[in-house]
This record gives sequence, C-alpha cells and structure tokens, in this order.
Amino acid sequence: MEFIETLINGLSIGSTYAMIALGYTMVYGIAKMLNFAHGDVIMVGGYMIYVGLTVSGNPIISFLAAVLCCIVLGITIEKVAYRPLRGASPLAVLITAIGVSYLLQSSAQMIFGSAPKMVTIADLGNLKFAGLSIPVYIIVTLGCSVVIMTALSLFVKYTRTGRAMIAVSEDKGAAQLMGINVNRIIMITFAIGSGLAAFAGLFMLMKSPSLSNTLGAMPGIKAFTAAVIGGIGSIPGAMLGGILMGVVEAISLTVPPVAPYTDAIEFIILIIILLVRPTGILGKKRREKV
Amino acid sequence: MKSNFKKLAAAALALVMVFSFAACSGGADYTAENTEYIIGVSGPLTGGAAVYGVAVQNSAQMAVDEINAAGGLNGVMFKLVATDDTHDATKVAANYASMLEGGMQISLGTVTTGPGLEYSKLSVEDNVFFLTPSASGDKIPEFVNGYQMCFADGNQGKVAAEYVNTLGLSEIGVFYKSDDAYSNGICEQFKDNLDPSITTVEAVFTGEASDFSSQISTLKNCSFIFMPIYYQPASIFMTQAKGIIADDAVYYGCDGFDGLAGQFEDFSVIPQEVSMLSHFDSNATEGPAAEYVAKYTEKFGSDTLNQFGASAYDCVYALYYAMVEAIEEGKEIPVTISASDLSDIFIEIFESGYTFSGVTGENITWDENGYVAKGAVKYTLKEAN
Amino acid sequence: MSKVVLKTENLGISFGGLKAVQNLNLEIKEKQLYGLVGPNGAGKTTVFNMITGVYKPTTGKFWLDGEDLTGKGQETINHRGIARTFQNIRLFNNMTVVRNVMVGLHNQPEYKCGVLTSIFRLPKHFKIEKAMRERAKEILDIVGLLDERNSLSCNLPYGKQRKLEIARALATNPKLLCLDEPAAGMNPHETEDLMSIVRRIRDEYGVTILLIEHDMKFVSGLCDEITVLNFGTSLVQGPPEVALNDPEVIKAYIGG
Amino acid sequence: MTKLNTVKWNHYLNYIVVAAITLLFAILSLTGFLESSDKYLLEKIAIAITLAVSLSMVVGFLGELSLGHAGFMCIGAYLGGKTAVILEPILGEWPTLIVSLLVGGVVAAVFGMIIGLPALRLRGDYLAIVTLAFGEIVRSVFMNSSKESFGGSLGLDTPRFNKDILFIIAFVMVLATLAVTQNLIRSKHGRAITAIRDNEIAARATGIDVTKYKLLVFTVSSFFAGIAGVLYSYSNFTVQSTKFSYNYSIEILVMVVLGGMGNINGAIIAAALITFLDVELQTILTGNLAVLQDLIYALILIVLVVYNNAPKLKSFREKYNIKALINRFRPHNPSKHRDDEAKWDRVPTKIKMDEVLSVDLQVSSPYTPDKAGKEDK
Repeated sequence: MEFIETLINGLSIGSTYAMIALGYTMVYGIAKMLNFAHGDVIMVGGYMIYVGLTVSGNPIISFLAAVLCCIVLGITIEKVAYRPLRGASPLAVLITAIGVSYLLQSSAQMIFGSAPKMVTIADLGNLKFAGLSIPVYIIVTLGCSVVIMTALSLFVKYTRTGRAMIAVSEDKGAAQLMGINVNRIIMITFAIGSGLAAFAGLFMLMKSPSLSNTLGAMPGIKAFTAAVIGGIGSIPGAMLGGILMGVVEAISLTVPPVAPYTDAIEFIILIIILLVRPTGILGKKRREKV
Repeated sequence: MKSNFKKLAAAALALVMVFSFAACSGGADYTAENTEYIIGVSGPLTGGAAVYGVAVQNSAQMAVDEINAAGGLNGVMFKLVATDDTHDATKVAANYASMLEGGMQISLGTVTTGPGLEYSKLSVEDNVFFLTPSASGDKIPEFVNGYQMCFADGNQGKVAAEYVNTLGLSEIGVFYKSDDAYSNGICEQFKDNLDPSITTVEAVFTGEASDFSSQISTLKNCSFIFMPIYYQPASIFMTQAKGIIADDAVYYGCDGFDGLAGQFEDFSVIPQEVSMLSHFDSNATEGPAAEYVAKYTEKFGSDTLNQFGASAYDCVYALYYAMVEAIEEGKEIPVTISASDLSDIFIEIFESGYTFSGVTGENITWDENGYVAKGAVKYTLKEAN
Repeated sequence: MSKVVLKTENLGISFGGLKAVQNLNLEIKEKQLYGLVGPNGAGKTTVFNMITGVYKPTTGKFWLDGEDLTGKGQETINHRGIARTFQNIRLFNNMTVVRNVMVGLHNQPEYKCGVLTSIFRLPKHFKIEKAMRERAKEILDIVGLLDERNSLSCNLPYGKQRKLEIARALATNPKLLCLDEPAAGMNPHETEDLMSIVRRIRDEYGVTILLIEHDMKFVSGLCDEITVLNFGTSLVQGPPEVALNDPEVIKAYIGG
Repeated sequence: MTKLNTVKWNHYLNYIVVAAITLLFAILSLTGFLESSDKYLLEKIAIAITLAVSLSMVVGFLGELSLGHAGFMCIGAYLGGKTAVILEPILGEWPTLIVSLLVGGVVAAVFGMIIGLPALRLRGDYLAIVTLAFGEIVRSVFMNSSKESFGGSLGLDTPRFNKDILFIIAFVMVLATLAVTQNLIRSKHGRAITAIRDNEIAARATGIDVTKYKLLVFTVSSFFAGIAGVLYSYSNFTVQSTKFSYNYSIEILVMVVLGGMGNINGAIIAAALITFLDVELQTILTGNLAVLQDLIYALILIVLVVYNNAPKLKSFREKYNIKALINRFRPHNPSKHRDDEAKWDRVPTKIKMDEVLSVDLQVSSPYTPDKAGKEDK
C-alpha cells in the first residue's frame, strides 16, 4: 500500500516533469537549441494564472489567458533573442537563452515583488479508493499529460505542419528547398513549447500553491534531464523520461538514508542510462556518414 | 572581427578599472567625511530568499526614517545601506568592503546565517560591531563584535525539544531542509535534547523543492510534526498535506514559520493546528508588535511581513538607544567616529547589562557572548478546525 | 612475385539485416594501383570503412602485410599503415594547409615528443616543430600545394582540398593508401594532374594504392587491377580492360 | 640552428601583459594603495580567469561542451580547504598553501579524467548534460557530508589567506594556467586536439589517439579548475556547496563564449570584465535597486552575444571596428605575410550540437523513410 502511494506520487511529480520535458524536446528537436529559458516561461505562466485569478476569479479563464500569454512570450523570445542568431554557433544561442532566463526572473521580481504569492486554483479534494487517499489533482495532471502527449504525437505525425516539423528537424536546408518556411515552423514550435509551459505552470500551482520567480528553475533542469533520459527529440521519450524521474524521486525521498541525495540519485541514473544508451532510452541512434 | 570588439571592451574595462582603483586613496579613515551615521546590512534582496532580505531592508529603513523624523541622535541623521548578497556567502566580502569603505559605522550584519559566518569573520578583523536581526547561526555570537536579536538556532532547537518532551508523545515527525544551515542547526539540537523515549520519523527536502507528496506520505501517520523550516516551504507542505495528514495533527515550527499566516488568503483552509516558537507575534492585536504590523502593512503590504523585519526594526532601535545610553554615560559619538571606536562603545554598553524593549520582546538583554535573552513564546498561529 | 600487402577473406558486413558487402576477397600486391569500381550503392565506401576500422566487419577477416587487423580501431589501423581520404572531404577546416599535413605527421616516430616536453618548452619541442614543418612542406610539394600552405584549408578550391587530403594521408607514412573518389568534381586537366601525382606517390614512396573512382578513364588509365562491386558482392576481378568489358559489368552499369 | 630558439613574442604577449598587471597591483598592494574591496575584486578576477582559461581548453579547443566546471572547482575547494585546515597548524602558512593547491588540483584532475571517459562515447548535448549532472552530484555529496568531514550544509570553515598577498598568488596561478594551456595548445599535441574538434573522424583516420587527447584535455582543464577552487577556499572563510551549482558552471561558460570560442585572450578579458561588472553591479545597486542587477546583466549579455554572433550584423561588425579604423590610416601590406602567420588559436570554431543528429548513413539505416517519420523527429 505504501509503495503504491509512493508510486502514485512519483507519477504525479513525473507528469509535471514530462510536461516541461515535452517543451524542451520539441524545441530541441526542431530548433536544435537548449532553451534554458523554458523553465522561466513556466514561471511567467504561473504569474499569469495568478494575475488572471486576481482579476477575473475564474480559474479557466485565467488559465487560458496564461496559455495565450506564454505563447506570445515564447514567440517574442524566439524572435528577439534566438532568431537573429540562426546560423551562428549554437553556444551563442545557449548564452542568450540564459540571458533571457535572468531577464524573466528579475522582471518577475520587479513586477510582483520578492514575496512568494499563494495561488489557490481550486481545491479538488482527495479520492478515497481501496484504502488509498489520492489527491484528485494528481489524477487530473496525469490524465492531462497523457492526452497532451498523444495529441502532440498525432499532430506531428498526421498534420502538414507536423510533418514539416519533422523535415525541419532532419535538415533545415533541405526543408527550405522543399518550400517549407523554416522560420514559421520554428515559431510554431516555440509557440507549442511555451503553451505546454503554461500547462506545466498550472500543474505546479495545483500541487504547490506558492509562486515565486524561481518556480521554474530546478524543475526546468530536472525536466531537461528527463528529456535527455528519454532521448531528446522524442515525444514519447520525454514522457517516459519524465515519469521515470518522478518515480525515482518519489521512491528515493521515502528512503531516509538516501533522501537527502535524491537529486544526486536522479543524475546518477541519467549518467548510467546515457552510458548504456548514448542517445537516451528512445533516442534514435544516428551515425555520421563517412 | 570579434576580437576587435573585445579589444574595445578591454580598453573600456582597463579605463574603468583604473578610475575605480584611482578613486580610492588608501588609508583606513573611511568615516572622516560622514555627515550621517551609516548603518550597513547585507542580505538577499534578490533570488530565492529575497523575501527575508527585503523585509529586513524595509523594516530597518522604516525604523531609520522614524528616528530621523524624530530628530535623529542629537540632530545627526542615520542612513541605511542595504547590499544584496543573494544568500551567497561569497558575495559578502565585496559587500562588506564596499560598505566599510563607504563609511559604514554600525552594522546589522547579514540577514541569513550562511553569509553571516563569513561576515562575522570579516568584521571581527576590523572590529565592526553588528547586531544581526536574523542570522541565527550558533557560531555568530561567539565573535566578540557579533550580537543577535533573534534566538540562536541551537537554543531554538533546545527550547522546542523541551516543550515537546512535556507533551507526552511517543512518536513525532520531523520535517526539515537538509541543505540549510538554519534548519540543520535547529534540528540537531532538537534531536539531542529530545526525550530518548520519543521516536522520530524524518522527512527532508533540499533546494527549492515544491512537491512534497513523498515526504507527506512518510509523515502521514504522525500526530505531531516539528518543522524547523522557513514559512514558504511550510505553506506548500501544509497545502499539499490537506486530507492526507490527520486533521487533528499539530504542525510546530520555529521562528521561520513567521509570515506563514500572510501566505494564505484564508488560513482556515489548513485544518491542522499550526503553532510556533517565536519572539514575534504577527497576529498581535495590541502592544508594540501590533503597532509595527500596522505601520509595516500600511507601507509595504503584508507580503513581506515576517519576524525578520520585526527583528530588524528592533535592531535599529536597539542600536539607537544604546547610542543614547552611551552618550548619557558621557561617551562622545561624533558623526565621523570610526567603526572600530563605535564598536568598542557598543560592546561596553551591551556587556554592561543593556536592556531593550521592542517589537520582539520586552526587557531584552544579551549575555557576555552575545546571545539574546528574551521570552520565547509558543504562539498558536491557528487552532485546529 | 611481389608480396601481398592487403588481403581480405570473405569480408562482409550487414546493417540491420541488409547485407551491404559480402564475401569480398581481395589481394592487393605491393606497389600495385588497385581500383574498386561499381555503381552507386554497391558498397565501395563500406569496404573502405571496414578496412580502415570505421566499421567492424560482421564476417571475414583482413590482413595488412600478414597482420590480422580485423576489428581493430581506426587509430590502430592507421598506425599499422593504412591511410585514407574521404569521399565527402574531411579536412581540419580551421587550420592552415601546412598544419593539416603536420597533424598527419603526428605519430611518426621521428617526431615523437611528450606532452610535458611541449608544456615546458624544452629545446626538443622547437626542434621537432621545425622538422615537422619542413617535412610537411616536402609533402605539400608533391601534391603541388606548397604555395597555399598558409591559407586556411577551408578556403582552398575543391580540387586542392582533395589533394590536401591525399597529402595528409601520405604524411602518416602508410603502406596502403586508400583514396575515395579522388577525382570527383575535378576537371579533365586537374584529373590528368592528379593521375601523375598518384603515380608519383606510388613510384617515389613505394606506397600501394587502393582507389574508388567513377571516372572510368581515370581507372583504366591508372590501375593495374580492379574489382567491380555490385550489390555488395564482387562481380569481376582483373585488369581494367578485361574487367570493364565483362558482360556482367556492363549489365550492372546499364541496369539489366 | 640559431633560428630554433627564436621566440615569437606575440605568442607571449598576453602572458607579459598579465604579468605586468600582476606586478603593478602587487606593488600597489604592498605599498598600501589598494583598498580591501580592490583586493577581493582582484582575487575574484584571478579565479574567474583561471576557470575561464581552463574551461576554454575543453570548450574552445577540444570542442566539447562542459556544464560541470563548477563541480571540479567544488572538489578543489573542499579538498584543498580541508587539507589547509589539517595542515596549517603543522606546516605553517606557505607550505600548506602549496600542498593544498596540489591536492585540490590533483584530485580534481582525477575526477576530470573520470568524467572524460563518457566524453569518449557521448557527444554534444549529451555530454553537456552528463557534465552538468556530475557537477550537481559532487555538490550534493559535499552538501550532505557530515559536520566533521566537510561541514555539510554549514560549509567548511577554511583559513583565509592574507588578503594582501592572496590575489598575487592567484595571479601567479593565472600565469601558470596560461602558460600550460598555451604551450599545450601551441604544440603538436594542441594540433591534435584542435584536429579532433574540427573533424573527429578524420582525426582518427589520421591516427590521432582521440581517447588519449580527450582525457588529457579534461584532466588538465579540471586540474586548473581544482586550483581555482583551492584559491576560492583561501579567499573565503567558509566553502559552501550551494555556490557550485550549474548556474556557476554556466557563468564560466558565458565568459568563454563571450571571449570568442578558442580565443584565450578573449576568455581572459571576458572573465575579468564579467567579474568586474558583477561585483560593481552588486555593490553599486543597493537597497531597492538591487533587483536591477540581474536585469542589467541579462540585457548586456543578450546584446553582446547578438551583436557578436548574429550573421546579419556581420557586415556591420566588419565595417565599424577598431581594426578597420586603424587600417584606414595604416595600409595593409600583404607582402609581409610570414610563414604560418594565420593565427590558429584565433580562428572561429563551432561546436556542432546537432552532430549526433546529422544524416543517417544511408546504407546502414535500419529506418525506411516512412518508418523514420513515425513519431520521433
């Protein structure tokens, strides 16, 4: 029974990671860049929900507003900070991403102050079931992330835009020659990634109502790790990696002697997995043509 | 072509550096040109712990403004300089040096414990007196120039354990932040002083974790949970524990809990009893604490209202009245007095049984080591529903 | 009868069920100019990748001067004496031409120099650097790139980049030099020039040369013996004029 | 033979400049002209330069992305600090300093070699995340150490060295780092390392021992990161592991990238500039202005990087810069081109992050085109 509860907790932590990891993986797969500012888009999403709730009082309206804001923010960041550097060294883009991350964090502190905000979205209560007490938000989060992952997979597989995304991720130059507007596709990717960040923001607030400007930093890194474990660039991989990380975290936290080392354990697992499978669990193995 | 830009930047850098180095003339007489008494403090004004630093900055500024409005010390005004260390000990040295070179004479030390140790060691070399509002590390008052307005961590842990021993429990939960000096400091003393017949169930977290479901699972059968942590993670824990930890359980924290009530729009959403060991009651309805709360809330809102600020407010006044007492005793405190000379005066005053009453307690005294002696009260922030 | 430099026996490799090359038997004799021809996708470059250690063969073995090198790493195989060029040029783009060749000289015993010798700038370091540079210039002279030695290799025209690859491979002092489509993208005049360079390398350095080429004029003008590959198997082996006129080969090229 | 020992002075220019600056400040310090805030700043700058130069070896010259440099520094800081705590009462100040520098550096180097091993198998981002993970693991281990061993969350109390002298020692270490790095890079071994960066497959085919050189670079680089860590522990009274998070690694990476990859002088200047900016912003923007620190830093970062790297601004950059200005007055003389004048450690380098994702080998690909498009991109 204990173990099942731990497992459910793990799934709950994991589905949030998965949601963030999906954003990372989409952007990485297509724009080939590590968007270190992704975690901070989540934070902005969180604040937008907070603002929406204060203004309208309606959780759904404020959430939709947050999604919209995040999408606009994602597109703006891409346009201002990343697009001018297309074709430059990927490391340069990495650095601007870090710059954007600092920028968002300090702007948030300037606007909303240093004190964390408490955001109560809706008290969904607990589900009592066979001796288990499971908070309903866990079920909501899990369900949402599975639905989103499936939708995203189908989108990429069956729509014109989705297939264009695959083409861009394989070879930007060739995609351009085939008449695909690469800039547009990358913009759409950022829009989707940032929209997902708003979802992640919602999930995190449902779980822990405290909102501060560092909300997205550590989950961002953990989710990035999750994306790499699953095989960066792969949508199911991001999901798998996220859930794996969450479960490991939950189990490790319940074992007292190793609990303080939880972060370390997650990273050790990452290293082991990468040593066995250098491109992650579901990552495609690529070879250079010789 | 990049490197050319670099050359330009380098030239600019060299120029700026030369100017900044040239600006300082050398010599230790930094206070010679002071026209006000300068109080310095280093605290986290940005980053994850900013809420504590900002509270200290706001409150100290409020106290300084009040003193100045009332005419300062014999007509000489005070000035507060608050530098940002983002809770990072390595930033303290630069802050300390720049404040000292900027004419700092009195200091509130640091806001948090980690940087506080660094600060103590730096300031003891120059003999700069500090009375820290909230750096509660046990080692800090060991420095001859260091005094605390808050309880030392070890003391809190001991007092908390003594209280728990009287409750007659057989098992309690302990939830703490394993990578935090404050949390560990209290926890250690707490466990050492706890009745050996009481078993403890422990759960820990690190960093800026925001999902405590696993820890809550571990602690779910405990009816009494000791939480020597700051209020932000505590609020998350309590929200997430709703419905899992029994409604009649008790959450018991230390002074870090203060500010918790302000976190919730409606504190009654937490079914359990929440109480704390503290020197400041933000729910006070009368007395100096209530006055402080009213003034602070009016100026800065309730977001950053916590005992850090209250303590800082007291610190400024305690220093002010100490100066007043010194002058009454016939000491001279010119506005250009050096930090070291002033420190000698302060140490003499504080060691000779100086008593202060303020927001965080009445008849506060300090022992020869610099540990504060004042009433620690168990405040019930919220009764069980 | 001169001795056999490279010998392969039943060499084959498959990728996920696809047999890219199978049962390849080659015998290349000392100072021979050996050609490997075949239509696109016949597995010629794969053969190169196997004998230079990029891929590990799934079946068969190969020997260089009688030493079994099957499954050895790229570096080891190079040390033993097989050097190669690449179909898609792989130069060290951020280095000057002369330094590209100096990298090739890196492992030659006469230029041995420990890391610490270099860090502490002992006299030996300077001596060796100078010697390496002189030697690199000599090699560049052979392929006719001496005048371009100080330009960045990525700024060279295509044909010269190919020649630089040959120079770099030659610098490793190989017994067997594998050239992957050395004349691709060259005009007839440049091809002529290249042919004489290849011959000169063979004659002056005594290097055995194995080459892949699509240009039949180049192959028949240069090679002593060729193997025609199709779908990973060897169709015909023999002197170019015989092998290229074989009906099977004509069928493979025209597509039967 | 006389030409053998001709020294290329321009190769040692940065060395001479740093040495001259060190001497200048040393004299200023010993004659009492420097405030302690200047000394702290100089210590920080020296530590930052050591870190940036050592990281640039991995990132700029070997072409691998490392996000765990702070981890090596952490090892150096804790082990060097601990050595100092134990030995200082026995050996006295100076011998302890030397021993702890060695201990910190060597242990960090050993770990560098260990972390170099995955570098043989992983490329690009995958290696980056492994190094990041390594840094976080190291931090976590020291964070949870017992009070007696490394102080745990309270941090390790270390002796602080005389601040009048420490920054001079730190700058001497900068010189040592610079000497080793430059001498290594400007030798046949450095050529092999840059060859691996430019084209690993070609380097292997040319017989370069890739394993050896990758490990060598990681070892040397982390040795100096360890040294920087020891210096750090000497410049603070406490070593706290919170400092060494991935954010700090990234801060070092920013210095290397801003300096221009594979450009040691650039890294030195960027390290000094960023540290200076950091400390100045921190001490100038006090009170309510503190929140502007990160904002200004971030804006400067973004503008600088975009200006330096944006392909569209290339013509602008080439038109308006100091060199163009100077050349207007001093005509360029192409006939002066000496043997091998091209500066090979100044050439732009690029890390191909997507190298692992480049086109499949057609023959070997187990993926048929329609299968490849299935779900993963």
